Amino acid sequence: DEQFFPIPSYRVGPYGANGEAFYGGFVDYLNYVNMKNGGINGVKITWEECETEYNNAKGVECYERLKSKAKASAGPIHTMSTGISYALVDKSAQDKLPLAMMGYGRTDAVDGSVFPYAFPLITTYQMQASAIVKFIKDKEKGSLEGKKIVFLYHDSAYGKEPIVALEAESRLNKFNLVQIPVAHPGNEQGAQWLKIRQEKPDYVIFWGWGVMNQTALKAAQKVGFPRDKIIGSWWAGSEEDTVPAGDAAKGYMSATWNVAGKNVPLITDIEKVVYGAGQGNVKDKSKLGTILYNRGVSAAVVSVEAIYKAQEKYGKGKGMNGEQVRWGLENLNVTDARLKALGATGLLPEVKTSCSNHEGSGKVKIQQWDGAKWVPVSDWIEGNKSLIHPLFEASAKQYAKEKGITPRDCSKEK
Amino acid sequence: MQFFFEILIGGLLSGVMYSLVALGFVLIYKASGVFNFAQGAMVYFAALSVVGCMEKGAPLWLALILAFFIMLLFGMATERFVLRKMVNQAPISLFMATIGLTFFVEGFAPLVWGHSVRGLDIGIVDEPIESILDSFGIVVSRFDLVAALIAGLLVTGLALFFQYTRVGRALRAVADDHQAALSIGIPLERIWAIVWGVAGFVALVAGMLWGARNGVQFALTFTALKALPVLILGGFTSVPGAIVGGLIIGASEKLAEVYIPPVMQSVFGGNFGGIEGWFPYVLALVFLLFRPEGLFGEKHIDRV
Amino acid sequence: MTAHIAAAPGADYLSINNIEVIYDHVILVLKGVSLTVPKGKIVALLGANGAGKTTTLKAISNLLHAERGDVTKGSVEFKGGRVDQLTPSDLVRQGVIQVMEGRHCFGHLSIEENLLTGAYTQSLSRGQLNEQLEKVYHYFPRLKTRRKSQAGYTSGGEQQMCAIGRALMANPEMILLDEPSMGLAPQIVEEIFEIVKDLNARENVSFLLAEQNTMVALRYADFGYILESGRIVMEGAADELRNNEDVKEFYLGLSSAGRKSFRDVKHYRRRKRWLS
Amino acid sequence: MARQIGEVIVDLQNISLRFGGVKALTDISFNIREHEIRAIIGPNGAGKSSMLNVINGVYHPQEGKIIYRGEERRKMEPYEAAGQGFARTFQNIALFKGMSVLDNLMTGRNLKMKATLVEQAFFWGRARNEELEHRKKVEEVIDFLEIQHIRKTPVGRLPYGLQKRVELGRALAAEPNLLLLDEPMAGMNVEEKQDMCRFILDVNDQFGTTIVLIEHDMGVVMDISDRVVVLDYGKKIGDGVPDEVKNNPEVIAAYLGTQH
Amino acid sequence: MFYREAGQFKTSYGADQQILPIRQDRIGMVVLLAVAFLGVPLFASEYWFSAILIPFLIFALAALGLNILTGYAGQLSLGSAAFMAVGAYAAYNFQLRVEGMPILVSFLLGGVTAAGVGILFGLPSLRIKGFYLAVATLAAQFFIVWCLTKFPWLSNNSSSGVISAQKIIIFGHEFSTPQEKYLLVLGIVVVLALAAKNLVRGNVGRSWMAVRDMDVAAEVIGFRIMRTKLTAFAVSSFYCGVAGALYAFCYLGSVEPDGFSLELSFKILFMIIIGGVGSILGSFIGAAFILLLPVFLDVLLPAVSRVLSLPVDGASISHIQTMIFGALIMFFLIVEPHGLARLWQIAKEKLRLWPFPH
Ligand SMILES: Nc1ncnc2c1ncn2[C@@H]1O[C@H](COP(=O)(O)OP(=O)(O)OP(=O)(O)O)[C@@H](O)[C@H]1O
Ligand SMILES: Nc1ncnc2c1ncn2[C@@H]1O[C@H](COP(=O)(O)OP(=O)(O)OP(=O)(O)O)[C@@H](O)[C@H]1O
Ligand SMILES: CC(C)C[C@H](N)C(=O)O
Ligand SMILES: [Mg+2]
Ligand SMILES: [Mg+2]
Repeated sequence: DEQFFPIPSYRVGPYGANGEAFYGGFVDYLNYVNMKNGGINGVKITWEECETEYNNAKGVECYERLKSKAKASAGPIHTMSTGISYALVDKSAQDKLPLAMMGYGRTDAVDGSVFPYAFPLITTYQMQASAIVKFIKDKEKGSLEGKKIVFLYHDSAYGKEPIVALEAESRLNKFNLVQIPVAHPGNEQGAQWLKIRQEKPDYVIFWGWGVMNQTALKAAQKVGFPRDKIIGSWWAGSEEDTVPAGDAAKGYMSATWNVAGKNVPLITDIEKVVYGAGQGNVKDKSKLGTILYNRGVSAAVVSVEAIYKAQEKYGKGKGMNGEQVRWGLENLNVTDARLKALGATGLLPEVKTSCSNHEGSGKVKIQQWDGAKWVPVSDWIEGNKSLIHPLFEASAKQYAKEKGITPRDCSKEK
Repeated sequence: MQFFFEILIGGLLSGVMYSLVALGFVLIYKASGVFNFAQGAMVYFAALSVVGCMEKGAPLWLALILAFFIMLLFGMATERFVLRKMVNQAPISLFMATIGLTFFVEGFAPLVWGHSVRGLDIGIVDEPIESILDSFGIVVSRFDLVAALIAGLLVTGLALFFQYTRVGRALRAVADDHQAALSIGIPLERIWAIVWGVAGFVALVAGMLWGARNGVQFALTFTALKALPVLILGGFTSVPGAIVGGLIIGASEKLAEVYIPPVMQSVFGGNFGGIEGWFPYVLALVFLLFRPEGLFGEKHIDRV
Repeated sequence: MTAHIAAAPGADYLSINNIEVIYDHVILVLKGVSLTVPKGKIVALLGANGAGKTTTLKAISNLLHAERGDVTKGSVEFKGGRVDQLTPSDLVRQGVIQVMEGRHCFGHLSIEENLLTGAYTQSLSRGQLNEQLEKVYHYFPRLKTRRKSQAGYTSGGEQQMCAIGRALMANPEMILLDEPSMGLAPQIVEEIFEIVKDLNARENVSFLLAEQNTMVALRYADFGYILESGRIVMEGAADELRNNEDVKEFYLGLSSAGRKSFRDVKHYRRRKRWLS
Repeated sequence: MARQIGEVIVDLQNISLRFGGVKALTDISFNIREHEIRAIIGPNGAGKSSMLNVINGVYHPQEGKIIYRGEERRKMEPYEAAGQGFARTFQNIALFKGMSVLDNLMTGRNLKMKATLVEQAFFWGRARNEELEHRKKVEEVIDFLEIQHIRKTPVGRLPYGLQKRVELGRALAAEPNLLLLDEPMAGMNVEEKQDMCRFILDVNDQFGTTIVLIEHDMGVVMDISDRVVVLDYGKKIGDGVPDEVKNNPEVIAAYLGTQH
Repeated sequence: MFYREAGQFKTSYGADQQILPIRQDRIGMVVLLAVAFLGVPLFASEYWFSAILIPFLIFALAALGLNILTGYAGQLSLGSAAFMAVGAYAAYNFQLRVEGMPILVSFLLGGVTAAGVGILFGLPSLRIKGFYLAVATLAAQFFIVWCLTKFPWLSNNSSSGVISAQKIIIFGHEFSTPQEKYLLVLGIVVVLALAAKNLVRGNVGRSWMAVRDMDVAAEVIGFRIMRTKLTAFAVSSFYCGVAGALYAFCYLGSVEPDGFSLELSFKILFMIIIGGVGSILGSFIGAAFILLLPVFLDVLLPAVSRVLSLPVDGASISHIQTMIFGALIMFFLIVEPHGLARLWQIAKEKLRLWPFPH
């Protein structure tokens, strides 16, 4: 038997460099499982990539193409694009293919009763925003009252997702929130940073992607805004963002749900096993151990774990189809012990999902760029669940109404 | 008020960065009537070539020279394999061909030089000049000043070249009528190779500065989008127009970004930032209504 | 058809041998045209609209490619060497220049700049350039008064002069003139042909001119060819042609009864065809 | 002669036209009578084409009046002139290069077509009837000019002379009452000119169309026009019947030269 | 069978003015339509429907719209995607806000709204020409997309500006399978293509082409430039708008403003250039070409590299694809600047003369 992974990936275009690292790690891990364990309980993993260029229409086209091959067995689909995943949410549910959105996509899809096939695993933009606020609050000795925080964001679905959460937080913590959008692609931020300079905020929460990130750091330097007061989202916190910014990036912080570096045993093992055999997916080996590479590996780890889980229920040594994998994803329980067994301790947080919680963790770390590498500066921080969860539950309800979906009753799921 | 000036100066200086890219467009348009959409891709290619050479161990100056030759070669190849075969075609076909070229370069450049995002250090830090900051409280970046200086030099040189040299004149003739230019013995092939070479050089300068500013990566191709409104505002055929257009666009878009959204917000509610993306275009459009050929562009001649 | 003119000694200067031209891969326009221009002579190429005169000239100057036309058969020789594979600019350097039908001035350049571009191949000093310019202005005083105007805004006739003047700037040995008289006032037509004659006599420039104005053309030319539907149907010394009855009737509008008024011509009269 | 030359329909009074520093026309007055063939001659750059452009509203003179059928005409745009029955041809052929001969001629009839966009989209009702009815009219023009064989050819592919003829056809298709022709015979040989003259005379004769003609071939002008106006450097230097003009010394000096 | 018209005589102008005057062509068209409506639904796979055929038809429609503006009326535009966006959002809002609005009427109104916006952005074309206009249309492109993100009402206050299209129900029947959607799109596209063909061969079409080829002459003949250009903008935007609505409802299902990017506008422009500027058929051929080429390369390149066992990584393959795509575009422009439709026409002309070469 085989376990097929449809992979709509991107390695060219404006975000190609990021995609390359992420999908490189993803594919390397699949390869690693094949080489090291001979597959998932003996089921060989196969996959096919399709270039989306981070473009929605192309993403759909790829999905349709890959879908026909994913009849018999299908691993979770990672699009690594909020836009594409939005376009696929309905389709994938119809086709009974699980759609993973690890750290992006619709926040309200956490509500598995409305979105049975969509999995914003580990954590979502809104929880992340809340976690960042919590981190700042801790730094400010427990109170944000009267502080000013600028939210500088990519003016797209991605950048706008956390706004509700931040607004709720600002009401709760009584800080002053100033929202400043940046038009795509964000290679010019002169005005925004001069405005920030004028506003003199205590912190800048930064939701950038691609070239917008380097530009922001450079522009901050240009107006003399301290970098260690900027906290980026996890898509604004990779080597791809900081290295090109050079000195300007030093001290900059960002959230992440996976750590960087090769000191995770799993990463070194992949290097040994996969690259040792000349089967590595990325050409530029220096990408190994970078944030996005490791994130790709974590995404693959969770995906593979879901298939193990599914096999437990539906039969070991068999290829799992979309429905079965969906069940696996919904009943994940990746404990620290399991992570340790995989050699992935600390790479990602524990994940435990259920019908009503497709997120499974909601924890992030904050890391800081020391001029050469990312160093974690906090432990796993969990966002304010009681504040955030009602927000997206309401949104999910509205969605269900609009679409005429009758939510599943999660208490009946086992 | 101080804030206003800060924005204004910042805008003017970033406008210069747009001008640099616009200049490449103007060159090719003026000399061949081709609207070269690939200019942005050329900026990317040039910048990649520089960092590529540096990664292979060349010092900056050598990398620049090497990149220059690469761009020259690229220009010649473009002429040889594309333009030469499209002499006397409709402008729109040529335009499309340059979009094809854009794709080609966007695939080719990273294939050769790799596509990870890299920094480019040309030794000028992008920090506020202390003395100005202290005495006026205004942020002026050293880097931007240097860029402005370079742009100024380029513009002066090119403007003189076009107006007063034999080749410059021939270039303008070619833009008017390919076939007639051929008929009187202007060697289109060579002329185009020269222009594309020069445009490559301009792209290199732009790529170097933009690359140093934002990192060398695919997004450099988007610089073209910033240059287009500059281009129509200044006039497709005017070298000085590129610089003046750049200044106007740069300054006004920054001012607009800062001052318009609050106004709109008070009318409609909601957050209206990010108008930088379209403002230059709308500004240029409104401008064109009064001067359809841009500030300094040549008037379109149509007679019966 | 292949009969050559008893050319002056010194043999053929420019010769076209049996060329065939196809536009757009499908439209066959020239069906085997051969002609020669001896050195220092003026040869007229006559024929009705669409006969292929322009095409013939463009085939010589290699401007066809720019119109998606192709010489599919035959060859063109100049001074004994084949020139069909040269670029137009190389040909200009060798001394052959074409004045295109329909003027084609550079609209955005001033008249003077237009003329200066004509000297592109010549690498002249400032002084020589001015001398050259003066020569052209001497021939076309009207151009001098409009020297600073953008060519696009000058009148049709002025543009025609500009185009011819521009070609003269290249100091050519052989000029391919396509319908020089079109749109020009009568006395200018005479002037232009006088200039042709003058250049021919004084500087030994050879001419191949395509003309509709048969009367004038045959008066100034040494030889003539008549082209119809892509084939040469008649050739001979100019005065011979001028006295040929058919030519008289169909190209000169003269019948045995002398010139007929345009008012009296009947429209059912149809042209006699030599070939069909 | 069957046709009767009638009243003055267009009267141009003291027209002056400048382009920046260039004076194209200076204080020119002349008139055009119904049913006549009126020629305008003069050296190159004299302002002949500009005169036509003034008449049909492409240029607006800085000074002077245009009286049309007894009333002073306000500043009007070319399409309004077309609405009044002015049609013209151009010195540098201005055909619609991308269209077939038939379509070019059909454009001549646009002012008479009334079908709405939606009707046309479904080729239904009025649209269909109109198309067929006007096609019939256009076919008459085609027959008249003897261009049946090239009906469907894109005009860009036609030789120059035929293009000129098609352009005339386009003007005729509009059934104008004033036809302005700018060098319709340039670049034609004698035989073709004869044909063209025939067409012009027939139009004038059969439909009574008034014609203003610019032409450099003196044979043609002298043979077919009723009255000739002569311009030189933007000024009028002669006006009258052909024989008068031919013998006017000023005209001979400025334009005709000695040969004629 | 010979491709000849010999023996087919036209006895009326009506017959001569048919869209397809040659009998063989008419037969061909009937067969083609029969295959499209009956054959394809029987045999095509789901992948073909939703990844190839539906987008092909929708893009062909958008290309048709752009072709009307650029190819027929000569106004180069880089803003077609924005007009698609207007169509999509308008149709969505009509469905959302008007109780019981039939979906087809929504599509139509989407088109009409786009036409209105098109007229607005077409106004500058009265003074601005050529590439200046092209760049100026970018103002429409960026401005419209920005508006859609900035006025949340338009996307029913969805926090991210993304809209999910409503169900398609016509006379109580829900069009939910790709096959049904395909038939719906096909029907609409066929009707609109026919209408476009009628327009361009009628008086409006001639007015467009006249203004394109020589605006001064057109005005002298009596066309009013302003009205002509604005009609072209309106009709063109209408087509793009309907295409946009179909794009949202029948293809993607949910769209965000950023999806209607400049890139999409370019893609549509490519289609008409490659297919043939000023040709209805060209819009279809172009759309097919531009859509299928990447798919084809996607499948081909990895296969080739496998066969030759070249060690190319995924990124390189993607880069090579982009290169080939660009190179092919240049290649086609060099071979035939008038597009594939022209090649097809030349082929037909040759066929007519066959077996004689000229
Ligand atoms: N670019 C072209 N594409 C297709 N056909 C062409 C092209 N140029 C010319 N032809 C055709 O070739 C034939 C000869 O044209 P050519 O211009 O050589 O004639 P000519 O003798 O110069 O006529 P004229 O006196 O009108 O200038 C004509 O029938 C014309 O339709
Ligand atoms: N739009 C314009 N802008 C500037 N100058 C113009 C314009 N139109 C005409 N002129 C000038 O006005 C003068 C008269 O031009 P016009 O075209 O009327 O001459 P013409 O008598 O028709 O000459 P030809 O016989 O050569 O066609 C010329 O000197 C011309 O340069
Ligand atoms: C990598 C991506 C998922 C981040 C991106 N900006 C998005 O959310 O669409
Ligand atoms: Mg000719
Ligand atoms: Mg004139």
